[in-house]
Amino acid sequence: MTTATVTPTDDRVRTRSAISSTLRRPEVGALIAAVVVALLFLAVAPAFRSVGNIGTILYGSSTIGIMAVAVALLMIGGEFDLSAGVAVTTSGLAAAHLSWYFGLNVWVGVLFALVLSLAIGAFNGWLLHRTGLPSFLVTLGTFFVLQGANLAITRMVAGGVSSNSLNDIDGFGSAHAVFASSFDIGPIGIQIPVIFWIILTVIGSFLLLRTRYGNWIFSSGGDPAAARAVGVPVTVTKIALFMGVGFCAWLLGMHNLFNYNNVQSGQGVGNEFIYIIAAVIGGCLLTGGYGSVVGASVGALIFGMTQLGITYAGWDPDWFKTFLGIMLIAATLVNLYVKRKADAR
Amino acid sequence: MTTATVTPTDDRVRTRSAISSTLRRPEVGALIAAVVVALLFLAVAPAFRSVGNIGTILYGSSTIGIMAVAVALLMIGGEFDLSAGVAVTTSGLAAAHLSWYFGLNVWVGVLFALVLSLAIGAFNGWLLHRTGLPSFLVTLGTFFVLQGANLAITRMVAGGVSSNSLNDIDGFGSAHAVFASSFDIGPIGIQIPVIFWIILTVIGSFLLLRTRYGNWIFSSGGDPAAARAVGVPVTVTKIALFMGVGFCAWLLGMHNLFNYNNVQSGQGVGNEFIYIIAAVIGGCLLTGGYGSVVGASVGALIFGMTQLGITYAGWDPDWFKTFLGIMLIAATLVNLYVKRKADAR
Amino acid sequence: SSGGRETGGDDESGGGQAASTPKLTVAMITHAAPGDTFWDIIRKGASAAAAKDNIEVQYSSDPDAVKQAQLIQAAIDKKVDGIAVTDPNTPALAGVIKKAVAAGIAVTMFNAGGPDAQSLGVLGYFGQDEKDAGVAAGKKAVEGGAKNILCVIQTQGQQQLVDRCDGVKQGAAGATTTSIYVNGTDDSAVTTSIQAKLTEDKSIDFIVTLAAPVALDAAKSVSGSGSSAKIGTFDTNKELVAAIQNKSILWAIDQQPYLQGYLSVDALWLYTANGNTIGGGTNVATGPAFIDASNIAKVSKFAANGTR
Amino acid sequence: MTIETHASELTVVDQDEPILELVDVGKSYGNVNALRGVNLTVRQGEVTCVLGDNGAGKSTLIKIISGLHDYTDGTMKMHGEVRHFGSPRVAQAEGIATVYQDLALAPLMCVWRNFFLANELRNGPFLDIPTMKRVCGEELVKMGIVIPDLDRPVGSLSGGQQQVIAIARAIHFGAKVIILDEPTAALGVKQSGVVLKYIAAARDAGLGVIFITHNPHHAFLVGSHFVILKLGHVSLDAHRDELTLEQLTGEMAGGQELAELSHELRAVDPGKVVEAHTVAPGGVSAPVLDQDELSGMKDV
Amino acid sequence: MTIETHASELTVVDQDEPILELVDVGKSYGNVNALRGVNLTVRQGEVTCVLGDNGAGKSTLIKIISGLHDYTDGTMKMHGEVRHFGSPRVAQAEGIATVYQDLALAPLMCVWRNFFLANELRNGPFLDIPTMKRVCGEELVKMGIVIPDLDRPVGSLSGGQQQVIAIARAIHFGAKVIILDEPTAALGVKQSGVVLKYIAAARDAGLGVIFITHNPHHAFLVGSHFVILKLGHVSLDAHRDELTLEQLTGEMAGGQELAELSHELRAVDPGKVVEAHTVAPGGVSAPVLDQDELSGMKDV
Ligand SMILES: Nc1ncnc2c1ncn2[C@@H]1O[C@H](COP(=O)(O)OP(=O)(O)OP(=O)(O)O)[C@@H](O)[C@H]1O
Ligand SMILES: Nc1ncnc2c1ncn2[C@@H]1O[C@H](COP(=O)(O)OP(=O)(O)OP(=O)(O)O)[C@@H](O)[C@H]1O
Ligand SMILES: [Mg+2]
Ligand SMILES: [Mg+2]
Repeated sequence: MTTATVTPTDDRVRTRSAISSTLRRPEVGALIAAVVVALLFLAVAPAFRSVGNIGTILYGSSTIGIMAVAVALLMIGGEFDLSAGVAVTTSGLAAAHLSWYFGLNVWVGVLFALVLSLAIGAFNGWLLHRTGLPSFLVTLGTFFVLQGANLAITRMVAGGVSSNSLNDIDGFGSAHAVFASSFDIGPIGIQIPVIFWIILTVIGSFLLLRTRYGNWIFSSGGDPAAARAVGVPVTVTKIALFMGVGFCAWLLGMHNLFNYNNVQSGQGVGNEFIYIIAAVIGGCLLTGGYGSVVGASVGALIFGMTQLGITYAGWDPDWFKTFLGIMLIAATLVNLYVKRKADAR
Repeated sequence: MTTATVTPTDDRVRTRSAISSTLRRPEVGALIAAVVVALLFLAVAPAFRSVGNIGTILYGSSTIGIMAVAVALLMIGGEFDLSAGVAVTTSGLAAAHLSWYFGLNVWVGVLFALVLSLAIGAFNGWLLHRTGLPSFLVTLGTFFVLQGANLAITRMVAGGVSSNSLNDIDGFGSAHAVFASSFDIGPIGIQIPVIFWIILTVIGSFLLLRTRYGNWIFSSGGDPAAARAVGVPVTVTKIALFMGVGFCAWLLGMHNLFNYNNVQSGQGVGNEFIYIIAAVIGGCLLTGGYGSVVGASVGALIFGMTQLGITYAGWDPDWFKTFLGIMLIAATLVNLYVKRKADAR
Repeated sequence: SSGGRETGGDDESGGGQAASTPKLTVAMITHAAPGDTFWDIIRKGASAAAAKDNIEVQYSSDPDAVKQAQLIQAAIDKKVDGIAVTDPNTPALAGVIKKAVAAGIAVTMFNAGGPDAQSLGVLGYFGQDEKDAGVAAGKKAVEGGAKNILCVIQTQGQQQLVDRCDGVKQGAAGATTTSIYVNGTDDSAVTTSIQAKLTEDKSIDFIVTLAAPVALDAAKSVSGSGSSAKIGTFDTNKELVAAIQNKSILWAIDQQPYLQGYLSVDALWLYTANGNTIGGGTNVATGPAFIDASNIAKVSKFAANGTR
Repeated sequence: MTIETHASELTVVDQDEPILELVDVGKSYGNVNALRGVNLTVRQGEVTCVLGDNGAGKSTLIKIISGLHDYTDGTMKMHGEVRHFGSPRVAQAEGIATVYQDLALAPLMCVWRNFFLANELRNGPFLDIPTMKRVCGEELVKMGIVIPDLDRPVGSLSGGQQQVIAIARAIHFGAKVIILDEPTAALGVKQSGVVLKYIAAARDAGLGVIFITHNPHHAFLVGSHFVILKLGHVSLDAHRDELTLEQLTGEMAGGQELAELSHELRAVDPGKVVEAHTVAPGGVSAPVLDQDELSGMKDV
Repeated sequence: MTIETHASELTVVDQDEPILELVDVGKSYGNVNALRGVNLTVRQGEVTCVLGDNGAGKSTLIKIISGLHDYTDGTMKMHGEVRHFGSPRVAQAEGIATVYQDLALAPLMCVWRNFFLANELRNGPFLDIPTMKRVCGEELVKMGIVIPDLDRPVGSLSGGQQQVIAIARAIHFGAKVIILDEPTAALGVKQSGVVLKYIAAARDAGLGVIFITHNPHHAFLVGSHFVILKLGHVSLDAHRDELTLEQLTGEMAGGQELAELSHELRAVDPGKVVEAHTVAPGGVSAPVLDQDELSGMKDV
């Protein structure tokens, strides 16, 4: 036998061009969709073109995006968190009530809220593991429980349905600076949550793609039985993901508390779906095992842009939701289309 | 070799007792959970004990149950419908607007609404098939689109946010009799949706367990790729399931229209989750391929009982949602516990 | 620290002895979404009356008319002594309200449904007419020089809110009025949406919001967008009173929710204990009245208690 | 009771006309060209064996024939007519029944429901459950396995039991062409024998059979034609008259070394006792591959 | 770069003490008693072959050893100590690596991520991706398959390719005991040979190997001990010195008929031409089973 005919690789596989490999990444489709949406609004909404409004759009997107990062990681890990929306409110209320009721430095309340938020996340994960119920049900239970507790405890502690103002309590100034300050970059006013959002996206993305833990997340969502069988600590991974959602809920809760000075106990209901929508537009699979953190952040941006863009464009507000629905489906289809085209090259 | 030692069956398998086979059925656990919930409220809520109130409880449950039947079938078939809640409103509005605006016999409106509801269902299924997107996204799109359309069209046609009253339009009497009448059985006042609910449960259950189509539903949800590979028309099956949801939305929409004389354009938002919750409490898997129609109906009963029971018991309304969440998780755990115990026998 | 709860001092017992009449059970059923400050003030009024009258108030609410009807039915089933109910959608709720009246339960209405109260046979109605309030707001805005008014609706498809904005439009003769919808359960969404609208239409010089927390968010949007629009709002709460004091919000329409809650319960007691009807069965208007810089000092004292 | 069948007429086709003919068929999945220029003829009354290395494209080939994937090049003719089956359902209506390697059963559904999936027996509009259970039980017994409780979900059966159900189903409903993708891979000796006998029986009943396997012995026991795929190409297409078992084995990648392997392994004293060790990752040294093996491998 | 290993010390154990010992182990799934009174000893430096009919309980047995299921009766001892592994992670920490029959890989994850799952190589806190890709590619080449694009999701690979990845992984990270559940079922001739050589290599490196297969030839090539399961019982437990290949084959259900089968099928003229037919459901008549076969079957 001669070695002249030896081909070291399977010649049936064409190497992909760099561009088509790039296009196949789950976040790239979302990015292109974001560009399409932006172009559309640039064309139809004069106000959208003004550079100064970028700050508003980024801020609106960041309050979705901060949570979308954690929710996307959780979804890639194969679970949902329906309590994510009210958990933000719970966190804000906890900090406000503790500081106000006992007259403690607000940082004590902030820390307490962090512990509580992480504990709620851990509880969700633990209950999931213990009962074997789907996370839809478990976190739905938490959702209802927190919603009730937010209201009832606020009425008990603050005597109304919103937390009392913390302006004149020690530490308010520094907490406000940390969680709710803003600064200008040229003509663009940047609020601090935008920075949180970007940092979280970078960290989350690194975590997912460049650490061992990211591998565990993918496998826990993609095939938990197989993952467990090869020795991945699936339960621990999932509990940590729920705690990640708790952490982000705390961050956003603190922003809301210090930016708006108080928190209303009925807030946040329904936002959990917006986070999930952002993650899904960004390419995360509902069934787990696939997705991207950057994609979810871009999804949040698409959602934020669309929501504000419709207002900027001055379209009939009665049809607002209809426009929103069509734009979201269209953005997702662009994402899908890019991926399919890239796959076929 | 002698045939004396021949054992025709694998002796490792103990035949299950009739009782343990019964307990393994997905609806039985839900039934036991329903009994537990009922006993609890019988113990704590005096008003719950009065026979006359059974009518109220059944009625409250039926408005969930009618939809839960169709939603459960859809979930067993592996899909979601987030537009189910607003679709009810859309159906009612369509009938009301058409009859009122053109002064047509209400039955024309009723028929139009039926066609529209089925068309929305078919559209959902078709879009799912064409785009390959998950049903969560597709029906979320429909949800937003319908929500916007409900409001905008109502404001255009009726000039307000609710449909105009149909009392004095031809055919109102007969339509009211069909969709919104009530009668007494002894001390219990039965509203007609309760009858619809029972009939739908029986038909749905037969369809699922005793017809070819039921087999296709199970397989389309359990493993769509395998189902398609052996020749099950998966797409057709799913479109039909979406149309089934459309049909039930129409039925409930007509009841709402004729019982409450008008329909508010913002109604129904959020109810889609109650239907899903009922199906899940009743033992349907969110991932599809497993569940029971009777179970979903019992789930609706549990939800209805809990909701009214908390009111009957006069518990602190601030904690309402918390009680609800705990009861739902508890009911699901009872269901799961029964199934596990039965499986282990 | 200087802030926080004021320890010691008065508990909100209100003082006074409860009435010696037999204990009554009253169901209060509203169309509120849970956790709204406005409805909380109503509940406070109701509890104050209840404490005075030896009444147990069982509160429940659902914004969906179909479900509110079921709650009313449940109250009838429970054979309560009295029902205080809001009626945001008469065609839907008329049947069950009449049923309550027919069952011999004393029924009062408040906050919504005024025009239909008498035809339903209830003992009385306490509230403002939403449209009238809107008209008054519109007029007041134009008086202040408004040319282009933005009306912010925080929940889609609610007739009461639409009535208010329609009223504003009607009252604001000579000015244009547009409306937008915002997601009332999310402060940042409210803020950014209003801000976007202000940049889209730079000529907006007045914002009417339909709830106090939305007004506070609108104030943030105004400063964020560099607009000079002024703000007027429906309803008040503690923070709003402070905002009027520091002039970031111009005025608030006060429909006196505390009074609505108080009277609707107290009227039930008066009727049961003594056969009285307040206003002789005709509607009692609790508003609209304006709170602005001129009279804010009076109100702020009570607002701190959460009752204004 | 009605027994539904998609192809109820007994047709007698001219023996020389192949029922199915693939000409220069190619298929690519994105950047992978799984098949290139494949020619294949399936005749009724014959067993066509498809053999080949892992990843050679065997499953891809049969997925095209059974309508699961469409081909991207060439033509597929059935009864001389060019066809693109849009779905497996269409292919089945044409009389093609397939046992897939990986797609088989809905794991949460019980045994008899899976068996009759898409071919349900009915009594009026309703399922004829007693008959279905009986027939299903009988067919499984004929295949050599007894599953006492046909209401168990198939997901709880062993891998081989599941495979047998899939095979029994295809054979029971089989119409003109039966395709089996590695049917005996997960089966025990006895069940494998039964399946081979069934293949022969199907052939004798006049069906066209496509049988995919890695086992040249199995193939040679029942095959009429042999096709070997290599990297998506047909590297051998021969009638059994033109070939011996030894030649067939030799043609398969690694076939030559099979005999040597036995010697080599047997040479290592199987009774020998080695010192027990715990080995770190990568600690098991790769077997020494000789030059032949290496070059053979690089072809892959 | 740190290579993490769960059992890094090289231990030399007294040869006579078995590393793993199962005494009267039983396991029931609800109403199915999958295993009853099973005794099994695994020694390092030996290959223990587990054979048996479909559904005999082989996979159940190894799932118990690898910590996936707990046993319900009897005792399992490791190094003489009674153990209940709570999870596969615990079992792996003890040095047990397993290739499962059905649970293997996360289909949406790419090849190298699957290969290193739960054994990731790191560079500080971050994954050492270049090294992982290189090692993964090398290990696969050693197993005889070349996958040019290691970033492809494993779900898009052929059944055999996936199987090879799972095997390569277990062997690469293998510690004290390697368990392989029908590893060669989906493999081609060449890959099967490679796997058998690896098994021999692992044994020679001093590992304990449990090898499950339906192929007595494969088993006899590498096995030191043979255990045959029948309906959840151990029906044969013998050292290879006590047994010949023929005896082993004979002990397996259906083994006796294997030879006859060849004759029987060969007797049917394979070149014969039958008339083409379309056959209605149930139309393929079951092969005639002789008395022996029938009674054998009823034992199942
Ligand atoms: N869905 C898919 N997407 C991309 N590539 C695929 C897909 N399915 C198969 N392939 C590739 O096509 C080639 C042929 O695969 P196929 O499954 O047909 O092989 P096979 O001959 O059946 O192998 P085996 O004997 O292992 O089952 C392989 O290289 C495989 O990786
Ligand atoms: N999760 C489960 N629930 C119920 N029964 C099960 C479950 N898993 C396996 N069984 C049953 O236990 C018995 C043994 O199954 P097992 O998978 O161990 O067989 P096996 O020897 O590996 O067969 P094969 O050679 O076909 O893989 C079978 O009868 C099977 O139906
Ligand atoms: Mg294959
Ligand atoms: Mg097995």
